[in-house]
Amino acid sequence: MIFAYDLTWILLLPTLGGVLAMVAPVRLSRWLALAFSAATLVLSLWIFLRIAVATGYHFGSVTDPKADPASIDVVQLPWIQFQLGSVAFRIDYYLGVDGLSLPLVILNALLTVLAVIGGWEKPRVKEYMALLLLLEAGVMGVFMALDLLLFFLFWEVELAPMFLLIGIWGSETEKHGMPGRIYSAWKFLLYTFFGSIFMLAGILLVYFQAGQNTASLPVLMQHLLPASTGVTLPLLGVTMGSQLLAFLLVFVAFAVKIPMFPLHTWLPDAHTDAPTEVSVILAGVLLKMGAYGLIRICLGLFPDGLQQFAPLLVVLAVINILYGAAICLVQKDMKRLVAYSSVSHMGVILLGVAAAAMAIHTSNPDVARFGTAALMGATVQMISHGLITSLLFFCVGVIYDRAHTREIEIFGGVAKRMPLWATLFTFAGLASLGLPGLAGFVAEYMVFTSSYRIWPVPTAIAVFTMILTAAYLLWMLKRVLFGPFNLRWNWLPDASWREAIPLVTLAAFIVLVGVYPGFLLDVIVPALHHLLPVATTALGR
Amino acid sequence: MYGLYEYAWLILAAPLASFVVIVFGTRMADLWSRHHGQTAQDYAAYLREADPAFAAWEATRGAGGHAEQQHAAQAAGPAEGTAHVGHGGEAEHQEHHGDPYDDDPTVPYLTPWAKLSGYVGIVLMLFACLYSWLLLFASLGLLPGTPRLPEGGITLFSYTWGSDAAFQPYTIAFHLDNLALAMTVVVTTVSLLVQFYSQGYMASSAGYARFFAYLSLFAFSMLTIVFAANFLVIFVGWELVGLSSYLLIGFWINKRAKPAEERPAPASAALQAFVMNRIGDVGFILGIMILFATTGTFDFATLAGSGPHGVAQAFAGNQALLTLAMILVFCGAIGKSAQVPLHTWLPSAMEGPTPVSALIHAATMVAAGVYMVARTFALFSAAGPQAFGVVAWIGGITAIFAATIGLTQTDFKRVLAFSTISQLGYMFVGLGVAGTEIGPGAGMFHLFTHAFFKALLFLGAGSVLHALHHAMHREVQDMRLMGGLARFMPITAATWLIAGLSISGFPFLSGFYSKETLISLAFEHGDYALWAITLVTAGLTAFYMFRAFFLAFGGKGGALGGIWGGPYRGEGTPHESPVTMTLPLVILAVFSIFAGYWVGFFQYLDPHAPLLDLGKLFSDGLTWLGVALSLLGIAWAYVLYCAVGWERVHKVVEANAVLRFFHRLLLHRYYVDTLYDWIVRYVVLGLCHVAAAFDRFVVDGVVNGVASLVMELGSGLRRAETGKVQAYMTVFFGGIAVFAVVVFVLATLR
Amino acid sequence: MDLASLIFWIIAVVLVAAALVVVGQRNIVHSALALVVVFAMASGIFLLLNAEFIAIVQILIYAGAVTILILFALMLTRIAGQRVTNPNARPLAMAVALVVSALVGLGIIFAATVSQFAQSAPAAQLLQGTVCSLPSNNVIAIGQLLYSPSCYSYVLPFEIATVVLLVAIVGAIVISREEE
Amino acid sequence: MGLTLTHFVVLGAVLFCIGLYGALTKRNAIAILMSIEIMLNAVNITLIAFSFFNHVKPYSNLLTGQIFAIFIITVAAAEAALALAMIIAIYRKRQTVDVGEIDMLKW
Repeated sequence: MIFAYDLTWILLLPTLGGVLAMVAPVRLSRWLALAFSAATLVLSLWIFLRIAVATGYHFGSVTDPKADPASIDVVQLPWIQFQLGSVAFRIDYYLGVDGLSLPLVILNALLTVLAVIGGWEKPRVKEYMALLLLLEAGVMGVFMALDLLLFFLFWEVELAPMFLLIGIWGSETEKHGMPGRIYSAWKFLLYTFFGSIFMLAGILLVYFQAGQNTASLPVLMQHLLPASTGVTLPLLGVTMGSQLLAFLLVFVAFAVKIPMFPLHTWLPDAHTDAPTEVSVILAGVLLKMGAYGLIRICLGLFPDGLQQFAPLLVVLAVINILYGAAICLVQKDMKRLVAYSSVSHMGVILLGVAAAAMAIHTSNPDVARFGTAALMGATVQMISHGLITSLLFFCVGVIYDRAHTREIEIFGGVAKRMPLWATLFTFAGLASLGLPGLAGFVAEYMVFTSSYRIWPVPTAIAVFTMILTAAYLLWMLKRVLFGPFNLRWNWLPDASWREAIPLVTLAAFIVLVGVYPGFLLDVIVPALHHLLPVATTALGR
Repeated sequence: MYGLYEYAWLILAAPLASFVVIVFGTRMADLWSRHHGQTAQDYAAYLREADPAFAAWEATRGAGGHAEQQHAAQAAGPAEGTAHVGHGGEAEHQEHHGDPYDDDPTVPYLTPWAKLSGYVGIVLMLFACLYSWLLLFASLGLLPGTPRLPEGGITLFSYTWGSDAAFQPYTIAFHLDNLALAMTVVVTTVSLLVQFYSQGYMASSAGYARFFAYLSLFAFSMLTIVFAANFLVIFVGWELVGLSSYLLIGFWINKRAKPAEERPAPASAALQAFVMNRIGDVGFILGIMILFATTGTFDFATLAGSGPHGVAQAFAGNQALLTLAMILVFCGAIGKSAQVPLHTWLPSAMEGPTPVSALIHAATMVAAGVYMVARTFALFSAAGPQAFGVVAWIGGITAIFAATIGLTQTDFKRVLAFSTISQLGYMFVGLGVAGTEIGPGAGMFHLFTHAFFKALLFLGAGSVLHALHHAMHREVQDMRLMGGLARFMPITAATWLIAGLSISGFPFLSGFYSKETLISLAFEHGDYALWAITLVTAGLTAFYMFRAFFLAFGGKGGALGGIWGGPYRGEGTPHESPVTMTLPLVILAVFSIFAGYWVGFFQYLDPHAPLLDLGKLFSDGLTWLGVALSLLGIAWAYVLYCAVGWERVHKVVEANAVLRFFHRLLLHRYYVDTLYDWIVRYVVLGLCHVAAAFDRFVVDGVVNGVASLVMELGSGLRRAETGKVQAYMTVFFGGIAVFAVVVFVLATLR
Repeated sequence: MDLASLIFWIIAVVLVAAALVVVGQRNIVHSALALVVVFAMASGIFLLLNAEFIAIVQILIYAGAVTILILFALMLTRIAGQRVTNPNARPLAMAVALVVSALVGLGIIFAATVSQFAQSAPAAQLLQGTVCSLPSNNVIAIGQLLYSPSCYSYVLPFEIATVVLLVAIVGAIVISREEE
Repeated sequence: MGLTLTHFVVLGAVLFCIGLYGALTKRNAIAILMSIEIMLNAVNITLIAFSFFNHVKPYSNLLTGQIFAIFIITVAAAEAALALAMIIAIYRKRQTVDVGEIDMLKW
């Protein structure tokens, strides 16, 4: 029975909550949304605790057939099966969580709860809550799906609520002759669709080339596509390894979502025009979908393709990191600045993955160890960026709700009137610039120090982002919070308790991950070890 | 066995605990009581009385100038306080639309919670200080029943970032040895004295609790560096002291820039400090990356060891790379210790409260670079001689560079800032020229003595500024508005004189031992150019220190030929500071005199190093050459500023073209700040603008271009949709006809 | 040439001529009158094909009812001072229409005469065959086909057609009713 | 030679063409309606002719063609009524029956 699995309920609870929030009266609808999102969070935490207790904090990998069943949580039921001539088709209802996806599931549940609290006083609150919860369900599906076609389904499901959330509650600033919310919503939708087309083609290519009559990720990982023999592209006449081709097709979708350099311009627009809580979800979990797909699917299914592409990937990563940071330095809008800082920070993930890609088939144990560490750093960066950028967006949202502007220059010395908010905003900025003891440092330090062994020159160049990051974040903080007080803002009240809840919660998590990353790393590591099967022995000593 | 030492982590934990207690406990209570307690009304009443501008402003708000009436009550009790007794530069304020209470917010009285914050910080720091002194005595073998520390030190505690094997290098580990202990003593002692002193200095500051929280955070971060067992932890501490420095420089968050005095706003100075440090840190982390990539470990002991992960073995045959790595690591020290290309942040950092300047920007944090080089001394030794060469030469150049700038500055604190930069240069010379047989002792010895007398100089300066602030009701740092202060504040003047003599290398004071040792080391090392530089710098140091002393405390016509007192050029009547401020001065003066008599210092740090040979020091003619140069500097300062008077000196300089040129050059700090400003504004930001434009017009332009192309195509094609049914019908039947023709043709052909 | 052929050719020529008048006349009332001729001649063709019932229906509905309707509509939509009441489209459009309709017509004729489809055996037999005998009066047969309640009849479509007619009547009233 | 199905089919085709031409070129909506009636008649002729000449087993002797013609006439009558009503309604609104001016069916 499908309802007997807790993973089903992780999908169902937000969906149900969304529907109920939609039909319930307004006053009840917020509480319903809060209750259902909180229930989802509790359920995901319960899964976490159950596995942790049952196995003594040893999390498995869902793609590993030899994994201890207690260390993962999987549900697999047949869903769609049909035969069309010689073509057999099969899609399974195949969900699973392991050390790689569970933190992201929890992060998603947490951020949704915070977003519900943050959006408590939105206009048209019923629809808002409903869409937020449906969005949560879609993203949950992406993180849990283990059937590629199911993955694709959820990848698309998430789009609709996001499109509406940006399009309805977004900002009215005119862009290209239409309200910004419309422009940005369409841009977001079209970009993602653009990627999705390629991803579907790639998934179908894998499905038919592998000939396993299933799109199940663990099965396909046992039957990788040939790396050397390949397909000849029609019209172009170019022959390439079918694994590389499939990788490139699927990668386009992830590159859009991450977002990677030439495909990133939807992000600043979407962030600037989305309402605060939607920006939070967008930066906190939607970008992670791309990174998660890159690690789970590209690294798992196309190791050779990824390796062949790695030299280009590392170049793109460095461009992402430095280019994003350089653009931040001249932004006039706080939210846009944070958005571009996301571009920069997500580049770190690309760098880590590019380093890990070189460690896949290496016979050099050194390279293998450093590659593993870089991949772990990249994974931690997913979580820490989710926490930190969400905090930054919440902070910007607080001032935007009061002042109705996010322009950096017209503030000044606001810390005087809003000490609590200023403290948290500064905290967020410092976390984002990679201050030790906070989450961002752990990830960036691991990625930079490890990937240097594999990509010395690109990493050495990328490290200069440390200067730029510090410069743009602190410069923004200086212009907004410190310096001569602009009397115009004398009326500003400090953050209210309701606004402070998300801020403080996220700050606490950031400190926790920064000071003792072990509790997170120990969860993630086994899944990554399965992806990089080279035996990793102790580094150093 | 090492029970007493094992608990040394308490020294680290104490400031962290006080930070947490203040931030989440007493400061919260302080804020809350000021917002909601009885004080809120008192406070508004006080403001109305103290400053007519506030009352006027409140009246306009009451008249409904703003829609946000409900916030009016809050305006009366803002968090950081609003009142400020007086402020300079009225005209400058008129240009801005800010409120007039920005500069240095004061409160009528401190709440009990604020006071409690201070006591928490001081008590916990007192504990840390006493404990570190206890450990110091124990490690010297003076404590019966407790053994000395083993040569490699002991690990206090450690945990890895993850239980997986891959995380083993990523270990947070703290480690205690003699080097760390010597530094700990300096840090905790100066911290304690500065915190004690701050009770008086910050007595009316609105951010009293916040200040103590930051000081505790700083002490914790600095001790993290000190106890670091590997590059990861030292980098953590490195960044955290950067953070506390940032927070403390920008402590007066709303204070304005003072263009007339070339003083930036504290917020800008803080930003500059952090970013400048980050530039050095990039080099630092690049060096760490090279070391880690080659050896696979961050651990100092492992790196220095002879195992497969030690640099000796890992870099075998590739010493050039190790040299490069160490030079890059030294970049971190350049940034943190304000050495030459990255020195501009330290003078700006003087915008922070003076106790902060004493603690962070003179005694401890800026010396972290020196400490770090000392800590990694074995790695520098393993690298090529160029590594030490770079250290020594950067130090030497910085020493004379900053000393020359110090000659002309008129800002009291800024003279001390350049003096600090110059002295840090000395320390690097000491590290660079020492060689493996002496070890890091020489540089660290100067760090040790310098910490006390430089802290004293700054705290004395703070005492002066405090007095002048009360006398003139505005912030005065310009020495031209001082003079003859020795009459008003004898304790400050006397202790300052001791410190000044000490830093000038006056015989038998602590500075004499550490500095003359350095200079003679440079000579022995055969680096005669460096030796000459350090020698000249010693003379310059003596000159500008006494220039400052005579300008501030003495003057033409004072007692003792102008040394003690003279004409006071400011307004009002300054008074000696309260005992909370003078007591630390006296204690530090004692240290400034006697710290140099620890002759076993070199050996304490490195058991293989020789004792400091006092006999050789006294008998060596070169030593006395240095002393003579210093005395010459002092004498020359006396001639110019006590016998001639600064106004006439100034006239002479202005009259002579060559002197005027050099005076301008030095006064504007060789225009390095201007150059950096230009680079940032036009090169860096220019490139960023180019990137942003590229993003907007090329990357996004292509996307939008494709979109509008499709749109154009669509709107072109929709012209086909005429709305005329007949047209549709024509096309429909035309299609049928064409289809029919095609079918027939195909059928016929078949 | 037998009598049937003679009648066929006379009717066909008149029919085509009347149709051309309908299309070509610039006065729309003349067109409408020519349309009556078209309907009547078509009815003659139906008689020739032994479809007496349809021929009668044709006269009743088309020549009678529909023509009257058209004439009423013409009356109601007259535009004062307009001399050319049945204007043509622009010459280019007319040329295109000519080509298109000629192609369609030629296509049908080609298909029915010389194309391979017309040459195939059953089609050739059908197309080239002569008149076969049917019961001269097939009204009864049609009646049985339309109304008999057996399984092989058109009762249901017939009933639907009546509903369609009803809807059309109501719809026509609703649409053309003047708004208050 | 007697009459064959071809005669009637060709007659129907010619008539259809004329109707089509009229429907494509006339600008008066009523004239278009009349042209369409011609086309419907052409189709009726073809249908009845097929019904008459159909002696190919097993479809011979069936009156299906005639039945179809009846339905076509029925629908044509309904169509004429509705179309004319619409033309009148449009005329009331826009004072024209020129289809060139009735071009609301676009974007």
